[in-house]
Amino acid sequence: MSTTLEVPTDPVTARELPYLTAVNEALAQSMRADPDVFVAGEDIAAYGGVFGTHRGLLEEFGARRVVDTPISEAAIIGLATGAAVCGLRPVVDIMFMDFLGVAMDQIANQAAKLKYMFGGEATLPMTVTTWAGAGLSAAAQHSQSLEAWLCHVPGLKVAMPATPYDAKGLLVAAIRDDNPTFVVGNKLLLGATGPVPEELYEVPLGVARTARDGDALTIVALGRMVPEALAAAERMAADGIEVAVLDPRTLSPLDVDTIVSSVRATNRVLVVHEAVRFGGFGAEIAAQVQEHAFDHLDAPVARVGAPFAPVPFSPALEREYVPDSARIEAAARELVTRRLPGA
Amino acid sequence: MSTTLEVPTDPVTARELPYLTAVNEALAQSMRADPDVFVAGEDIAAYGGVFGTHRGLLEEFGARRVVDTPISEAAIIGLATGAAVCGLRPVVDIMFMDFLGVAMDQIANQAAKLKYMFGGEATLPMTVTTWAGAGLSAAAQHSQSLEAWLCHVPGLKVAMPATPYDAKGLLVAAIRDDNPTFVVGNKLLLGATGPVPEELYEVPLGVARTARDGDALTIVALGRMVPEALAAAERMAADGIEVAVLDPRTLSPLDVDTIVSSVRATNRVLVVHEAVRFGGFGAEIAAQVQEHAFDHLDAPVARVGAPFAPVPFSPALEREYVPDSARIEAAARELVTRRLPGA
Amino acid sequence: MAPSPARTGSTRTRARGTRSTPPAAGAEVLADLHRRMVRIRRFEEAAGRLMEAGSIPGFLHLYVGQEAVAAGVIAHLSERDQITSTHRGHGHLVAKGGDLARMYAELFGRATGYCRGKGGSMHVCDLALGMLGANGIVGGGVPIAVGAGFADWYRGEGNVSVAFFGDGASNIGSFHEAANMAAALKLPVVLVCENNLYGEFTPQARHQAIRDVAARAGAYGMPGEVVDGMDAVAVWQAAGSAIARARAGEGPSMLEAKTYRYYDHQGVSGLRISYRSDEEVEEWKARDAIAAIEVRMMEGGVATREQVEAVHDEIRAEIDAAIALAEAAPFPTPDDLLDDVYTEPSR
Amino acid sequence: MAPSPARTGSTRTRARGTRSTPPAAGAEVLADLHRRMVRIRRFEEAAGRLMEAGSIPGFLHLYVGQEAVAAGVIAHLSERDQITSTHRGHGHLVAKGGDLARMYAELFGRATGYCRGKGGSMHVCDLALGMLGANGIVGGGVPIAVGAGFADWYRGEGNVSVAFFGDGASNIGSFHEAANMAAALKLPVVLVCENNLYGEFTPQARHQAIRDVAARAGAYGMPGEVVDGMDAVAVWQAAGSAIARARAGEGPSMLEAKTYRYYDHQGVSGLRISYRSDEEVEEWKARDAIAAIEVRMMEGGVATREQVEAVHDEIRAEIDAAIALAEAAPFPTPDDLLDDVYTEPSR
Ligand SMILES: Cc1ncc(C[n+]2csc(CCOP(=O)(O)OP(=O)(O)O)c2C)c(N)n1
Ligand SMILES: Cc1ncc(C[n+]2csc(CCOP(=O)(O)OP(=O)(O)O)c2C)c(N)n1
Ligand SMILES: [Mg+2]
Ligand SMILES: [Mg+2]
Repeated sequence: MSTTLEVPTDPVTARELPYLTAVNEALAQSMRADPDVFVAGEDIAAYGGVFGTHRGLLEEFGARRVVDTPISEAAIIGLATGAAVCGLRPVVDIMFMDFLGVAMDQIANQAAKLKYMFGGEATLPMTVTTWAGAGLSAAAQHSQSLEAWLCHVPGLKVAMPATPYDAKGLLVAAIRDDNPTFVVGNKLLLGATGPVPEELYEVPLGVARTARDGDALTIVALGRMVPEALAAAERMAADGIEVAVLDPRTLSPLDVDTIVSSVRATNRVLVVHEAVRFGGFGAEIAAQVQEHAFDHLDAPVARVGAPFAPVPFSPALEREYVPDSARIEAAARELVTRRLPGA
Repeated sequence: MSTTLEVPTDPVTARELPYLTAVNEALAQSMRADPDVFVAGEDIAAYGGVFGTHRGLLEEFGARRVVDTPISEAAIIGLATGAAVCGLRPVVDIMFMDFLGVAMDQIANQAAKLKYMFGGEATLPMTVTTWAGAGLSAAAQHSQSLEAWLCHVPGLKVAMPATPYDAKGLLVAAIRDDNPTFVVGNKLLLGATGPVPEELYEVPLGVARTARDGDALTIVALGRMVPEALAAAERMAADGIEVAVLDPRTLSPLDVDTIVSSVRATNRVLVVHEAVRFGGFGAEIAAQVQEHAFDHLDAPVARVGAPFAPVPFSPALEREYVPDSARIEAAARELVTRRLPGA
Repeated sequence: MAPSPARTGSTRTRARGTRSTPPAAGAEVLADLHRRMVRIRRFEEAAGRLMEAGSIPGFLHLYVGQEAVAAGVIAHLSERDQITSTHRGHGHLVAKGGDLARMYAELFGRATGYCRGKGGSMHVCDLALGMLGANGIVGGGVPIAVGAGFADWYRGEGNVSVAFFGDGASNIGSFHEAANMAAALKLPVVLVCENNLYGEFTPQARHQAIRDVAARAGAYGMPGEVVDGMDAVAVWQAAGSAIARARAGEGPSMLEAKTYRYYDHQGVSGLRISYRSDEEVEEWKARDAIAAIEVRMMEGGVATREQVEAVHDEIRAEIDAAIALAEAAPFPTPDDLLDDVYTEPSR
Repeated sequence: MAPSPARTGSTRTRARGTRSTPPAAGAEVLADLHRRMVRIRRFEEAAGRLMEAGSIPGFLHLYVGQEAVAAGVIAHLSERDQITSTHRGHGHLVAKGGDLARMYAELFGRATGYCRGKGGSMHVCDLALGMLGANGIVGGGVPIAVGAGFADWYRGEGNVSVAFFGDGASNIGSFHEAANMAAALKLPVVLVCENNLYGEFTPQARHQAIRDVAARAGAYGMPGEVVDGMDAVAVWQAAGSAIARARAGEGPSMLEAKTYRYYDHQGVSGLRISYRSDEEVEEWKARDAIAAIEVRMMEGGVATREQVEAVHDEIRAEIDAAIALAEAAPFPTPDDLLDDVYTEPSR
């Protein structure tokens, strides 16, 4: 794609939109801007997507560019891959992130690797939207956050927008990017509102956002954990503890520099994601932070994530399972009170 | 399964066997010991497995217990899952670990989660053998080490034997374990020889092994990186630097205690795996080590892994890509010479 | 698409010589099918109400309209025969003799539920009854059924395994791999497609270029048959021969039942867009399987209207009792959260 | 299994009215098919020798024996038509006009290879020629071909996309999903099964319960045809009508060519066990496609023996030159290692 779109300078004057509408607008505006962009997925045409993300697209762009597919996630990724290699700019939807398993070969062995295996000859300007996250009593197969699988695959980019502003801007950037890029939305965020400029704009991939400044601790939070971390930070601020909250926005490539400079100032860091903690992407962040900011750390990098179990169905269990602002706050408070080694 | 088998007390008197034969013996002896054990996979019956791991099994146990399957990795895992739920003890083979992507849903959403989703009712005594690793100019789709995907999935166990002794013992343990367990072998290790007792024995899952003692540094190495780390350690020993080499043997569950106690003695740790470093399982080990041994670390936990690219074909590139003892040694020497913070 | 009896009930491909005239369904069979169907219907309608009332969290895919399929197939199975199910799985468990109180308790997320509250609607199961679980992944259960069928074959005790799946599911890779594997290994498996004409909101014609999913049977070298899924007796007859074939070691078969779900894909109503016409829904409801078998029973002198009503009353009472029991049950506690991830060694 | 001409060449299912008598193959067509086949054969035999001599690292799946399929299908395609290939992919790239020196260079792992040494035998490709790559994952290329076919359909310029796959690959999920999707979306795609009777070392009868993979076409609602894969003209004729159908917007078709690989699954020989009989190999070799077309050309007066020999000589020289060029080429350097993972913004 051509030039980077400007990031709007005055987001304050922007309209307030729900995350869902921001996604929808990113799709519609991208399709208006580029006739090579098409969308495909299960129930995204006539039905507008089970979450409503694709509403109105069929009516505006017609059945050639808004394509209902069979329930065939592997072929959906293959459809995107083949079309992208041939120069189109597909944006395909995998309804729940949990379904990645069905398509993992096409994702990791085909889309991600074609360019490299072909010595650079191929270009794969494709985007996959998918919907992660627990909290809806949707049980173990409809609630997962599997970004760690994708981040371990060279050739893919992975974004995880936490705000409506970023949902639009990162999706636009993904669509305009020439690499297979996953935009991992969160089902529980779809109703969250925030300022969203009307124009077509990009939030650049690979640039973290400082969601909140602070000096006592840095929380690096992914996706839906960003608002939870902010809530925890607010409560701590009431006690005079100012916590910085960083939102990497893109996990691969990861903006390590922004994280590390924050940690150099706060000397303590807590990494938070909704995914299972063990083997989660937080481990990579933790490993890099201690590597690059070792001499600045006053305490080990702490992590909050889901326990080592599938997502349970019963609300009575699920609320114990999914990390939230209370659990973040507890971990954060423990971290800021930890004494220095030897002190 | 019944009681734990004894770990042979005097492995020194054992025969020397290649890793390949150790695997074969584990399969044959397990089948002899338990009529519910069967093996299935692509070309494992008449052909004996493309790597020879299943040679002779068809002749001894017949076509009911040694089953050639179509090229259908998802159904191979499903075959194991359904048969295991019904009380058999399947040992299925996924020829190259790279093919996991094709079966990832059956692995992560079905086999791994059935027990939990069913509130504990199901038991899944199934084993998957699979073959990882680069170094054979097999290119990007036949050379990967994807253990990080599996380790992030609650419900699975993951073993990665580095010696013939462990190849037999861990595979026997996996077969006798009542959970879906992956035994990830390495293609380049198949010819490596070492002592292997004749009797049926288990190496318990979840117990790390100290492959070498040392006080200057702990190297935690996975799979084929264990012999590479040992080679690096030997060279450093010539300079009077004694490096401990730990082989976790099982990645999930991970024997954190053994790693942490070693680190408490050496104060420095290097984690090494063949997989891509970014988002690899080494990040989890690094994150846990700095968490549990923070006050003992004289340097950040370092990691050696493959760079962020698919595995290249040309030997000229592949040898630059795959971590080896030289790269391990370089990282290890850098780590032992790193000054203390503020020193 | 309107229901077209001419399209259903006809046999497409069939194994040569494996079957003669289907056995007639006697009074006992009719009563059995009727009772299974009514239990499903009442279970599901109550579940729908309970969801609307807020007692059931998460997703709920109701089986109402499709009862003849579960009843007609499962009537042939013992507890030693296995089934795998789908996201729309309550009907299969009810038909297999599931404990209704434990089912409701699971739907409510209670500790006494089939999955101790961990699974919910999409994962109800009863391994003791040979019900290997509903499944949240479309097509996810089919390979598992083949694995169960492998165990049956391995043990050679004449048990069979049945996989239920939808028209939409017939497009996913796992279905294909499993069907082919069952055929290649000649396993005692019956693949039952519940073709309710839609995968979610997408009509069959948009998701596949064939009319009969059973046309896929030939692709695997197994017999396939299309049956009227609104006629429990027809399903019972066709399933009987497929299951007998499997038990006899003659390998897998595919059975496609043309059927219809009365409610929305998920939940009861609240359709955002109307993807099917009211007429279509009404036409199918006019062929309701329960109403049809009741007419048949009454016209055949097998049961009086009062006897039929009595079944409904009895089941209603059973349902009420089950709901009451489930509603009184405790929720799981945080202590349960990390149980059941692994089987601990019994050493 | 002995080759049985009676089994091949016959049409199984065919779209009604899409085709009349196949066009006769004139002298030009015969010469073209012959040349394509000889180039593949000579390329592969040299590759086999080079591997045995140690110049080719990694895996090498030779196409020898199957030349009629690549030649007969690809003769209909322009550079704007796309193909996806398999692990046994050299023949497809040679037939599509691949640069032999760049192919050898890739097999040798040199910087001047098609993939700059990053892909090797299993990933040779030439996007400019519409060859979207060999593929190391069985069935991996089929969905990609459907994606390419989607792009053709999207642009409406009459281009088509062809997926080659093996008998073994027809059992994997991605094949099924892709075939169904091509049919549901009515894309200009042709699915060409090269049934060489084995998936690795497993005979077809053990991996599927059908004799003709083309029997699967009906499962997707597309026409399927079986053709003698040792007869380049027959393949050319059958492929011609499937491709014409796709170009005309009538949707996908499946073509199954019964064929045979002369060498081992991987490499040249060195079979650990004999999974096929010498007789079987000899019977198929007796029907060699190149020998057959040469007889046909000579008997038909289209070419003299000398002219035929001249083709061989010419191609031998071309091969020798390509090898020499490739052998002189440099290996990639460590600096190249991390190139080509991502497309950098051209901003
Ligand atoms: C692999 C996968 N893809 C998509 C979904 C979302 N989904 C749930 S039910 C369903 C439709 C299934 O259609 P069908 O198989 O016909 O069953 P029906 O709902 O009609 O009973 C879809 C797409 C899923 N659960 N799993
Ligand atoms: C998903 C996957 N499973 C298994 C393999 C290993 N493998 C490579 S080629 C092959 C046989 C393929 O058979 P077929 O499709 O008939 O092609 P042929 O080799 O006969 O040309 C197998 C099993 C693979 N590459 N990918
Ligand atoms: Mg349906
Ligand atoms: Mg083959």
